[in-house]
Amino acid sequence: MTSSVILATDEVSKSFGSLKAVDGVSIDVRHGEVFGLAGPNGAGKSTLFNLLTGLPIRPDSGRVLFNGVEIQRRSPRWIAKAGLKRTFQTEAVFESLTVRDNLRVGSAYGSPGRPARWNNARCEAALAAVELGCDPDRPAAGLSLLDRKRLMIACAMVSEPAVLLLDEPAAGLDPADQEALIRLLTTIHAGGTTMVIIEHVLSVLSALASRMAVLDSGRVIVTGRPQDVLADPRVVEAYLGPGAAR
Amino acid sequence: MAPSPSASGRTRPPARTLTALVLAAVGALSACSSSSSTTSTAGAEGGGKVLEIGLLAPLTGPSASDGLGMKQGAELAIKQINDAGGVAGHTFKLNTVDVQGQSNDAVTKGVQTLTDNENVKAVVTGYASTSNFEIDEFAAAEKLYLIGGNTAQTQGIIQKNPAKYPTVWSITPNYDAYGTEPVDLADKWAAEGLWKPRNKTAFIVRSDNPYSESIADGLVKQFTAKGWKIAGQEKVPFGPVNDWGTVMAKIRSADPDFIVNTDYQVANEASFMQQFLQNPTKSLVFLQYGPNQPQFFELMKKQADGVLFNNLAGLVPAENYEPAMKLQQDWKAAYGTDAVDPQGAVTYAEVKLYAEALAKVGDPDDVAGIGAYIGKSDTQQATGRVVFDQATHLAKQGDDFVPLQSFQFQDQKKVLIAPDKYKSGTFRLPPWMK
Amino acid sequence: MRALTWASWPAFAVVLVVLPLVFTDPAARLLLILMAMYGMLAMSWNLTLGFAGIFNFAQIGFFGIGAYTTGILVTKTGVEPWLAIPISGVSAVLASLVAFLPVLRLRGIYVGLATYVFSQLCIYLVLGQAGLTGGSNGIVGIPRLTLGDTSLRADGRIGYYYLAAALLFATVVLVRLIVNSTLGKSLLAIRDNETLAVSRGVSRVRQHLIVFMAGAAVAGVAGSFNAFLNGVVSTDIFGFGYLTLLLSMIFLGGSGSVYGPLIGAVVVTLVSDYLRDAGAWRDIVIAALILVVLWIAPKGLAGLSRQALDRWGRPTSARETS
Amino acid sequence: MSGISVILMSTLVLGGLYLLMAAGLTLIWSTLRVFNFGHGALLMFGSYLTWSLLNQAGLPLVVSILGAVLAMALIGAAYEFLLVSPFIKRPGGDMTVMVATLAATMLLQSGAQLIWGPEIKQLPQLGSARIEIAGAVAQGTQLVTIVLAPLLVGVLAYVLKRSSVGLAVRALEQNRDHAQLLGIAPRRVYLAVVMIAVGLATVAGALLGSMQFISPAMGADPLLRAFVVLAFGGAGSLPGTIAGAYAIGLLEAVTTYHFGLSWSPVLVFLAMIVIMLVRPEGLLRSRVRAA
Amino acid sequence: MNALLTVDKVVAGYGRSGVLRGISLTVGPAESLGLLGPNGHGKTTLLRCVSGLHRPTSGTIAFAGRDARGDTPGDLVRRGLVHVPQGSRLFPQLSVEEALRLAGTASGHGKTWRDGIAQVFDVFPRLKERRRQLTGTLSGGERQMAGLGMGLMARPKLLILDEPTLGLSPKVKHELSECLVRVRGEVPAMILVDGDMDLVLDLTDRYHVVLHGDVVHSGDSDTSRTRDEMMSLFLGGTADERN
Repeated sequence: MTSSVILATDEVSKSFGSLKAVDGVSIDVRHGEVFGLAGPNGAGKSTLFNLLTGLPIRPDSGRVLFNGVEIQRRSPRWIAKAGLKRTFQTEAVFESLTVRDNLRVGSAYGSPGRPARWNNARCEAALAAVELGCDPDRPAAGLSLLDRKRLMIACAMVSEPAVLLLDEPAAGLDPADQEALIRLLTTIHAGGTTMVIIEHVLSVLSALASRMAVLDSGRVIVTGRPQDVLADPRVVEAYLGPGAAR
Repeated sequence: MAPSPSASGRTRPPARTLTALVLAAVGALSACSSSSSTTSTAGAEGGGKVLEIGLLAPLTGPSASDGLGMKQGAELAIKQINDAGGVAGHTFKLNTVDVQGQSNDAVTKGVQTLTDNENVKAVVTGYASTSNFEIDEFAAAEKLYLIGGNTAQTQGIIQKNPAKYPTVWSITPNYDAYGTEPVDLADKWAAEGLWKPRNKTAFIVRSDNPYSESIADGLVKQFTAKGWKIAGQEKVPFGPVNDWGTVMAKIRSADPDFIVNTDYQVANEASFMQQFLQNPTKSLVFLQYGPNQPQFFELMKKQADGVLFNNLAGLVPAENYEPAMKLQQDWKAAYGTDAVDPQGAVTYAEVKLYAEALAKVGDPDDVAGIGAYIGKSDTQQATGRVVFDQATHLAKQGDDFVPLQSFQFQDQKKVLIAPDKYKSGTFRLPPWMK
Repeated sequence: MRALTWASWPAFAVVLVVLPLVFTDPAARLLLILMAMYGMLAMSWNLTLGFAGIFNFAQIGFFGIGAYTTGILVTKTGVEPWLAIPISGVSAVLASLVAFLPVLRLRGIYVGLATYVFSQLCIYLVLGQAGLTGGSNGIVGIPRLTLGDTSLRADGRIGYYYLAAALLFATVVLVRLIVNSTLGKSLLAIRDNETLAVSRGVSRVRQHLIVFMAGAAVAGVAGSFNAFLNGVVSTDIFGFGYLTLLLSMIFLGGSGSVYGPLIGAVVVTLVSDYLRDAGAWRDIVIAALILVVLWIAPKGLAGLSRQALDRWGRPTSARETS
Repeated sequence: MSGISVILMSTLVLGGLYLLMAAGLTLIWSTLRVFNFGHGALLMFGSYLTWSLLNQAGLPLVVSILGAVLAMALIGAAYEFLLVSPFIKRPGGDMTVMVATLAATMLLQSGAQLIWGPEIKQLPQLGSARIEIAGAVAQGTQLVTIVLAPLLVGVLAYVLKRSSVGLAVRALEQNRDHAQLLGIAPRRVYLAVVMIAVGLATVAGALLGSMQFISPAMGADPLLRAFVVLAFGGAGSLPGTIAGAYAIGLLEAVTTYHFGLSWSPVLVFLAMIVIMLVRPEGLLRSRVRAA
Repeated sequence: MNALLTVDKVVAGYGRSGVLRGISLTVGPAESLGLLGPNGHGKTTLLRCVSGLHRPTSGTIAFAGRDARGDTPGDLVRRGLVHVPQGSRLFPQLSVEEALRLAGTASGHGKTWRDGIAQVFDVFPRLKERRRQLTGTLSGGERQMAGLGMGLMARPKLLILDEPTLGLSPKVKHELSECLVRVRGEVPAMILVDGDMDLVLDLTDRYHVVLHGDVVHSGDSDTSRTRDEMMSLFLGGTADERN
């Protein structure tokens, strides 16, 4: 059981002044699964991602284990190279680079060990994997929102990460685009990539995740299968206020 | 080298930028070369009548007022020559290059500009760089170069092999006298009872440049030789010195009989004096060169009284010396003041000297002939009688050649107090010592 | 189009070879040499300033250190002059390691302050070590480069021209190589979004150090060239004059493009030569030129020419579809 | 004994001058996020204007200085309007603004040379008061500087602390978006800040032009020192700037006295680099903030 | 009806990503409107457009009968539209009293800011205790109070509150919601955005649910159906299915 855990946190905490953003959080993510992280605004989800990748902050206490190795003191670059890749809530791409060069940077610096030789075929494969059908030599700045998200994911995937951390991938997308994204993530997951997904909208998680944790005020309040978590009155209270669970 | 082959779709920018670049370069260069060719037609064909005389002068920067003087002197001489119908069928035109703060860079650019220009037959200057490195450049380019300042450097360069520099002559003499005269005069005044030294101590301020350093070294040697004590020395960086406060503090604690500041820049010397006068010691103050410039007096006015200074190259202000009196009149007519700029006197003399040589030799392209003629000449210029020393190419120094003139400001006037041959007044105790 | 690119390098080389044969006047040759030297400097500086977005003001320092290295080597040690050129590049690279220290910890304009002060410190150190550097006197009498028995100065400095042209060509190749490499892409990536770049495994410090050193090497070689060309070195080489001159070249030409600084170098050199006798007006014209370009064409002359060529070359551009 | 008093006097004069420069730079930096490389040139121009009003328009000295401060404040407004605001919002605008202010330096310096010529000028002493403490003398302009600089900046700091305008400036420094939502118009505040900063630089220029000389390049040195002050005191905090200015003045006076004028700048700059490396936020900043 | 605020078909975004897709809504002169919906769907952008911090790409916004599109935030504040933004960074180096005074003078109530502060202290007695403290050193709840107090200082006709309880612990949240009730009593009209649905429904007359940059659902704040809809929105599936 423990052997299949690829990424785990052990009582990780982080405070900003008087605010306990992450407060003794322990989760474990198993090989090959999609793990969901949910919770209302300000619950500490993105802060937890930052702590996992060391960017730009480190935990005040607690441990982060990746493949059984403590990484909470490692540099962000080391963590990235080790195979823990993340995306950001805002659809971040390198705007002054072309689509191709975005992927090239992701491949050249993100791969563990020596990067595989960069060529057209790899670029095309990466674009195909995220169903991004645009001209690879157009600047990334001009892409639509969904295509930027695709590119961001492709850019993380091109280095073949062991775990992909996705921070609110569906934010800002209309329902049709959201559907497309969920389909895409399902395909990527089917390829064997472990994923951790932050999502505010629980319905997206229930379509993707095998297990999930709900955070509120920096603490994990529930962990389990999505359908169980959604039924939990504490989750309803966390989302809709104290009166909602009545 | 080509961009990576995979980058098939975006190969345009380099090609286009390159085209644009080449177009721009060719267009612009053709414009520039046509402009330079227009100047060359003016002189090159059939011994055309207008010759250019190059002038290296610091027109901007801290020595700008010297530069202005150099320009005025050369312009006055050229105007007089042209008005008199020119020399050997040629008239002159001045081609001035700004050497800014005398930086090697600016001087180099100026030298390149002048040596590249065929029409420039001779180059004059008061001083250009601080090391006179440009002498080698002009010698290599076989251009006539008449120089004034930094004679220690000129001597150092030329005396190794005078034959290599047939076209370079300095109308200013050796500066050795700068390093001895103030000491000798002080002793003389003490002997005459005009002044009573308390303990025969001197404080010397020098600036980090060859001119100031060599004079300061000479003074230290002379003071020591004459039984004085050096109470202290202070070196300041070359360039603007704004706050003399700490130097003053050291001077006050040394309380010397005689203070010499060899930083020749007029602004530095004026601020030195102003700050000294805030809380003066009972010392004579000698300032190297700077007070010769009219600007020193403009800035200081009454505060200048009592300051001692000297000059090896300026106009000899003696009523009985005709070339100097004539220049003074002409200067007043041209520029409205009879305070002839010392650097102006130098460039004026240089242009006149060249004109005289050209008149004798005839062909402006016979640079070697003109150089040789100048080297053997013996003329009365406004700065004194100019005869060249063949070992150093410097003008000879002495009361009968180019005299070292010592001055003191008295009652808001510049009074010549030595040598006796020309002097118009005698040394007085400065007001702060009374 | 691809063929054109392939052809553009030989074409560039041919133009460089032919230019001095067209312009035989020594004054025009000197201008060509200066354009090439400033082009080198501006292009290499733009690697850090434009592409990497580092407020690097130490480039002038590297230029000066290269010049002083050459001056000291050839006048004090008798090193073979040609050898002094690469050594000067190396010494500038070593200096760049020191100047890089502030980049480790500081960001943005603070880097600018610290690196500017680095250049100023160079002046004071040179003045302080007068025995070695000649102090405010500078180093004079640097022997000229010769090839066999022929001085590079001969025949209107044609030797210096070809040396400058070769160095410029090499610089253009180097800059293009860097800009098109993954290193170049990663620099843009860091400039666009440092957090994202780091999360993709890019090390800011490492990439910036590489480009810093590459720029310094070119500047050091340019400094060495300058020392041989002029035969003198003095502290003005670290001064404000060069700083503003080169910055105006970079921003007039366009800091966002590879060739912009080269265009800027050509234009500013020509303008300042044309206004040589205009005294203070020269700086006024150049400054006004910079401001006008900054106002109307933020991407500089290179951006302008690209726009013009785009309009002219591809009237119905289908580049932006969304 | 006189060494100490001379150093102290020097510290007060130098510190006062740097303070007038650095306070303006700090204000501009903390509100507009711009390092104004043209500040030295503005000082120089203000100094020349004072000279012109005094010698060419024949006004009394104090009136000339006030007139120059007003005129320079207007030039400062144009400066903000033409050189800062067009660029500041562009991506990478901080570098563009910096280049624009460098170009402005070229313009002002060459302009001054054209208008007033290359020859140096000087303003008369401000008053003839004189004090002597243990062999160190301060008189005229020096004395005025010792008193006026901390007074002006102190008044400025007090105004920033107490007045509504000052509150607006500080609010804009701390949270631009929220400040706008309170009804503060940033452009107007920026304009006011630049005008005040240029006014202070003009006062510094008048003092400098009286203690030393007026020349086109006179601003370069004070600007460099002001940068060091910012690094020392932490850009963006006025109390830090005050402390930093006198600290640099002291450092300079001490090193000049003991190591000479040639080595003093080296030591000052080295100190600055070391401080920037060790405490990028400024040596004095956190302590002053905590107080 | 004479609406105080009219937002009509507003489209807006940052760079190339569209956030608002033609959203329309109105607020009456004495009305309180709640906005609900998950993060990243355009609520904050809408508020920034309304208060003039962000320029919409198209559509119209009118406040108090006048087109507000060209107005700066300052113009709007002086006309009575006051936006208390999300987050509680405030002005860390200003004291509570300074911040309140600033809010009064900057909004054009320079003469009467003292009275304003007295009123704010009535609403938030806690702020009176902390008047000399720098806002940067306040606790999260106190900082929110200071932000609300600054909003009140501008004497709003319409007060816009963006996530006032974000990141607060339940206890503090409870305390703040009592303050918000008092705030509601001080202002004629209000727009409230908050993650706590109960709070929003308690304090508002009507609500809109904003999804994907548009209003997808509206209703009166007292119907119990709201909860079911919100649950299905956030949690996926309806409450019935779960029971």
